[in-house]
Amino acid sequence: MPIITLIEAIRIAMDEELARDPRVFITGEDVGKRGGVFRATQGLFEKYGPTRVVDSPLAELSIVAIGIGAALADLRPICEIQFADFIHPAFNQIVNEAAKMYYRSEGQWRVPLVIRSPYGGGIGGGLFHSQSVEAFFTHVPGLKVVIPSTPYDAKGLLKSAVRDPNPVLFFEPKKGYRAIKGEVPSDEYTVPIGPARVARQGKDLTLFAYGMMAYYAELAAEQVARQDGIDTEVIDLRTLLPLDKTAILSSIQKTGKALIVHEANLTSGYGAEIAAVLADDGFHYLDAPVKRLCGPDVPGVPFSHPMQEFFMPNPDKIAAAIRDLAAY
Amino acid sequence: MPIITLIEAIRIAMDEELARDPRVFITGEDVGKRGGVFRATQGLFEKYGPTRVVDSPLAELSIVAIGIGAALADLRPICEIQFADFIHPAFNQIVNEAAKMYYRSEGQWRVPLVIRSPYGGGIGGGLFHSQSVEAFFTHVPGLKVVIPSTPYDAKGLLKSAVRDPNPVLFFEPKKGYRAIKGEVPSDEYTVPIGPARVARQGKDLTLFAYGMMAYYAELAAEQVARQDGIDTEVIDLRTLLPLDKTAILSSIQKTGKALIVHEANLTSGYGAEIAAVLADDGFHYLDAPVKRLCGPDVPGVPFSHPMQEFFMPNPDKIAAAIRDLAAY
Amino acid sequence: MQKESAVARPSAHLDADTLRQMYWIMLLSRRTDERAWVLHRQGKIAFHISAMGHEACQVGMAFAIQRGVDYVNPYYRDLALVMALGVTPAQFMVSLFGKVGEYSSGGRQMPSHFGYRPANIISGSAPVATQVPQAAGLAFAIKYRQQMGLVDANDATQPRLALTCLGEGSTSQGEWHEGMNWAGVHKLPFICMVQNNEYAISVPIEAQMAVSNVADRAAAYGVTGVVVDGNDVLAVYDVAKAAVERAYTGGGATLIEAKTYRLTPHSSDDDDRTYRSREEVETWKKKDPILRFQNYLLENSIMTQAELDDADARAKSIVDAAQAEAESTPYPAPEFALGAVYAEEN
Amino acid sequence: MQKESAVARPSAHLDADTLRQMYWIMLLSRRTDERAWVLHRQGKIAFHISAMGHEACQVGMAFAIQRGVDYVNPYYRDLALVMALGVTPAQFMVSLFGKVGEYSSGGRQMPSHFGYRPANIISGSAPVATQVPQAAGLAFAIKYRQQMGLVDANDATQPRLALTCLGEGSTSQGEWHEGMNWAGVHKLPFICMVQNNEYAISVPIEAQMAVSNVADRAAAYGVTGVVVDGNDVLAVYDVAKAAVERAYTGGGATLIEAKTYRLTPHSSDDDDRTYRSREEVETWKKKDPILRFQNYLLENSIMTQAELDDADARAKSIVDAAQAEAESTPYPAPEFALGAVYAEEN
Ligand SMILES: Cc1ncc(C[n+]2csc(CCOP(=O)(O)OP(=O)(O)O)c2C)c(N)n1
Ligand SMILES: Cc1ncc(C[n+]2csc(CCOP(=O)(O)OP(=O)(O)O)c2C)c(N)n1
Ligand SMILES: [Mg+2]
Ligand SMILES: [Mg+2]
Repeated sequence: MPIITLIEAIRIAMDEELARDPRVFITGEDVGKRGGVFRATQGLFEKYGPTRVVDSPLAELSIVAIGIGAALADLRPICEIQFADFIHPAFNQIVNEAAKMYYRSEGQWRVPLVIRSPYGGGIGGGLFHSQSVEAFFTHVPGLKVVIPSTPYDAKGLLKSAVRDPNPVLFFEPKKGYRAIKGEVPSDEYTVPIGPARVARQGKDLTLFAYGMMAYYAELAAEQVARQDGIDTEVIDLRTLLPLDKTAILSSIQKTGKALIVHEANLTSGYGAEIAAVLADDGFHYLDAPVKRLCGPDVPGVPFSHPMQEFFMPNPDKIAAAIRDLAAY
Repeated sequence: MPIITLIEAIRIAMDEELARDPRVFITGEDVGKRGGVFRATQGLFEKYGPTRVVDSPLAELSIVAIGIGAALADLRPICEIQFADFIHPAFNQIVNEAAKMYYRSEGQWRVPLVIRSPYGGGIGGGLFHSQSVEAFFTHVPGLKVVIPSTPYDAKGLLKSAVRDPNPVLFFEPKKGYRAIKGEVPSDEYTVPIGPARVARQGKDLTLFAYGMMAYYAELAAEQVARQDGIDTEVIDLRTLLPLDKTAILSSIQKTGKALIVHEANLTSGYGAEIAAVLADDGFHYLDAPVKRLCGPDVPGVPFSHPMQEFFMPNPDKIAAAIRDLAAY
Repeated sequence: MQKESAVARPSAHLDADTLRQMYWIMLLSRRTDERAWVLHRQGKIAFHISAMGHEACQVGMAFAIQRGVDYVNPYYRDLALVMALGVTPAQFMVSLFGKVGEYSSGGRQMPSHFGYRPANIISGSAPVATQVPQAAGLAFAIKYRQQMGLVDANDATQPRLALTCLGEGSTSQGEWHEGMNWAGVHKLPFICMVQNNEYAISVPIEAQMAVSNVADRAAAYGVTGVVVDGNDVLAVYDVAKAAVERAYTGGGATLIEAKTYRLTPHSSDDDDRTYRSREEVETWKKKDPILRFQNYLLENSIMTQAELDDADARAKSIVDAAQAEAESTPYPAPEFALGAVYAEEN
Repeated sequence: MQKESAVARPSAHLDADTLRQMYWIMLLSRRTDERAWVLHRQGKIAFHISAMGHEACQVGMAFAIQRGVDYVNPYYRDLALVMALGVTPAQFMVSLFGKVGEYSSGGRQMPSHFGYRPANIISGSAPVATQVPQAAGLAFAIKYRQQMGLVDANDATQPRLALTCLGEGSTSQGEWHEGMNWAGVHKLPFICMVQNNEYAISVPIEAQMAVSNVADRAAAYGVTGVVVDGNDVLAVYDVAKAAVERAYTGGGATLIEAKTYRLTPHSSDDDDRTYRSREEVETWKKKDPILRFQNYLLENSIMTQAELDDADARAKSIVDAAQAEAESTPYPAPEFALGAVYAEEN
């Protein structure tokens, strides 16, 4: 199987879906000739032309709303928001409109829409090119929220997202675009939206993560296994909404200890929901406090390198948190 | 002390602040001659004139952005968003702008802004006049989020909000506007933003709530005290961000059992953060799973009466949850 | 206007039957609307928002499109519009009560949050102007399908335009700007009708915008802008028909501003006496679009007074029946609140 | 244009000293900007976004306002503008490196996210157009203070207008629409300068809007709209001065569209060869606003070639020194990330 990067997997998924279904089209800023500022759509404009790969005006709410309208008309739009930090102007369209359309029309109207967006820090982007925005959307029933951490999952989940009859937010860890590589079959396959993935089996404690932090979590788990003999189970959540409660609970039943990692700031982050599930349904399995290792509660990831590194969780910080929890 | 309604307390707070400081002004849709669709600003246009009580165009992001600009210029705007459901168009201005201005300018620029908005269900408003949106904002450092449940607190906290040098989101339980009454001194006083309030002392379990649900929580606590001899402590959080961790932990230390109630749907709601704090710092005090009684995970509060009542937590449902937890 | 040539006035080609149908929809909407106010006063329903005064612009517009086929994203005031597209008084009445089987949302939404797939009426929400860029998206999809050869551009059984309506106040929203801009850039088969009734709840148009006509804003988007007397159903039909032709033939989008007035408070929650003088309201009552169309029909011998009276009696009995049906319909089961969150199949 | 009367051309009244100052700022911005590209090629800095090509419109605008007093909400391309307001090459260089004491954000923000309270430059973010309605808010506050009698409308030590800039692509945002609308409705002392360089990163203006001039959009807001050659610093000064007078005297807001071109890729992350032909870029290089102003200064004997050369040498040494200072400045402490989340005192 060829080894490719995360972003190549994403591009291939779009290419295959464009080829498969004439209803699929892409819109967003600079997705055309420029191939996207991260090059996720590179070559697709040349291959599919300006009808199907459409440079949008510089206006996110309309990118999403055009997508909603087109989805209502039974097309299959893939909307790119250039950075997750710029999704906020579209918040109303996502939360009040896309998420609620099916429910509010008692299923008469549906919105099979994909919104792709690179998220996360560690790339020198400062407060406005580093945001992790997932928790805003995991509070919104009617949406699905997906964050892949491997090229295999990225391709398979994105293809599932395009085929899903609901609005799917697909956040891509931009720091991993080229850093994360993995085997990806050239054949057609999909990865279902919903189930979490046991990225590493373990018995001492469970580490819950997603996106770039899931990648780091595996590295950290290997490190503590090697250096300290700690056997960490790593759950890559992959689909944040709907949440795979079963996976969470069956892991905690085994390990009794939980560490949750995300880049977004701690308070009211997605980790809180995992912790809340553990504190209720998982209460009896818990042998230790539920720990969260997250970005600090500041307004964003600072630009200046030392501050950025201070902000970001990384394999070393995760390993340290694993050690602390294992020693508990 | 006069007994007044929640909305009267809010109106009086604005009146007093307008009288106190010429930099204070109000803007929003229909706040002028109409006195607000809920009448929160009734009489203020007549008293302070069109310069200080300004009907805005029908455009929420600009209501907030004008507020931000005016606050940067050292005025003290009070912006009204007619229903919390309509705050989403302003999400970008609140999250990327107001919340981050102080941090991103290293304290050079500040945004002393109040955004008032009625929130919550149970008033026949359906999906778009019933929303509880607090959790979107409690994830945003740089903001303060306040939700009063008594007229006394409403007046005192709103006055503090107007005097606070930071952007404060002030959500008002609209179902309680006229239903909730209480004693409010005619003299000048403020209630500090930050500390939670022990609404009822108790020893068997702790109920965490805010806004309308804090009001219901007290009713439910009285009911179970009378009927079942269960002694519930009720913590009215009042300030959701920053969170009063000390109050949470000292109560759980005493009672060992926690029930969290909010109207917003469960997943990734504000209750998750409370549960997460309990599952970590409060772990050793816990004698039972941390329970959440929240709106179901559906896109909104339905209009039709039976469905609305099914959605909404109320004193009876809360009492039932208290009994279950107490029996644990 | 009577003097203009028939070429310039598509309404001159409307046959008497169609004119009577137009009148009938306006009347039926009005009578349904009036009954809703009565039900509210009786405490039987909690909320109503009215189309009274806006019937001419809505019906004139509706009759210019391929009804039930072209996409329509209405706003809450569009009762006469959706009735022209096939929503019945009984359906609307059930929505007022939030009863089981409610046609638009199963009772989940407040009344007048229209939506009805059989007539290609997109489900609407409350936040104003959100429907505008969505309608542009629907128009985009129409053009996309044609460009991809998935449909024939002249196939009248397929949607060939997207129409959306909103009030003048709602054009202050960024959503409106962004939707109009797409419509202009992509020359979309799109019509935006602004029903300018001079107020957004209590906020008068001077506090809303600094232009004399909302249609002046068309210049910002490279689309055709046109102002019309919104209380003259045939004048509206004329400009609407031109806009529809433009849309069908690749001529791009149109912004129609219909000047009108609401004859009631904003909604049953409103008291308009705080912000509108009674004289102003009375002046506009004299311009009631239904009376005006009645006069036209009488003067041009398209309907007799007896026929008008008969129509009124029919409308009343339909509304009576609708109310009875709604009142006797049960409420939905509480747990119905849990359904239809996610679509299962694509 | 030389033939127009001095009355119509405020720039005709500019004294030689001021003209030399204007040139100096343009030059200093350019040299700083060029050095930033070098630093990026050398791998010393991670990111730069350029004002090259835009200097004339920025400096012509800046010199028309009360610099350091009037409120300014710039955008990321406004290096020459903020330099005209007092930001130094050394300050900017420190921001390129994200070093300690960085003037705008303490190193928290990427470079070119300008903000500097001593010069009344509001801190900017990355999401485009957010600054526009904020600037309208600042202008609103100015008018409010005057109406409340808190300041004198003629007091030149107080802000008397708010100026904001953005690119033509950014006018597609709802934020822009809503800000312009407030400026129109309240007749605010507000200037919006659109620096139209024909592209939003790779997206050409035809895919962005269906109007010939961004200034055509002024008609939608009841404000004055004006188009100017953005590469002619004096022409810009002229229209800017008129807009400033309008703002200072209660005449309301102005939308200035300055037609220009960026001489570099969008930013150091961009490769513009995918979307701009080399011929097009070369054509515009010949219209370089700095060369053009040099010619003017020489032709009108305001500066000699020797003086121009001398200015260049001075600029180079200032930029050298700025770079040295920035390179020798330490990084901030990591924990500095935790500070300044909430203001403590009001
Ligand atoms: C985003 C949003 N903000 C506020 C409201 C509350 N609201 C409902 S209708 C309305 C006035 C609308 O005025 P206009 O657009 O002129 O339409 P009209 O009702 O006059 O037909 C307002 C403020 C809303 N529905 N949506
Ligand atoms: C809301 C938002 N979306 C996307 C971006 C990414 N972005 C940065 S600059 C830019 C293009 C801006 O073009 P224009 O407004 O014409 O200004 P120019 O850079 O050409 O001066 C884009 C898309 C952004 N900064 N903010
Ligand atoms: Mg109106
Ligand atoms: Mg540009």
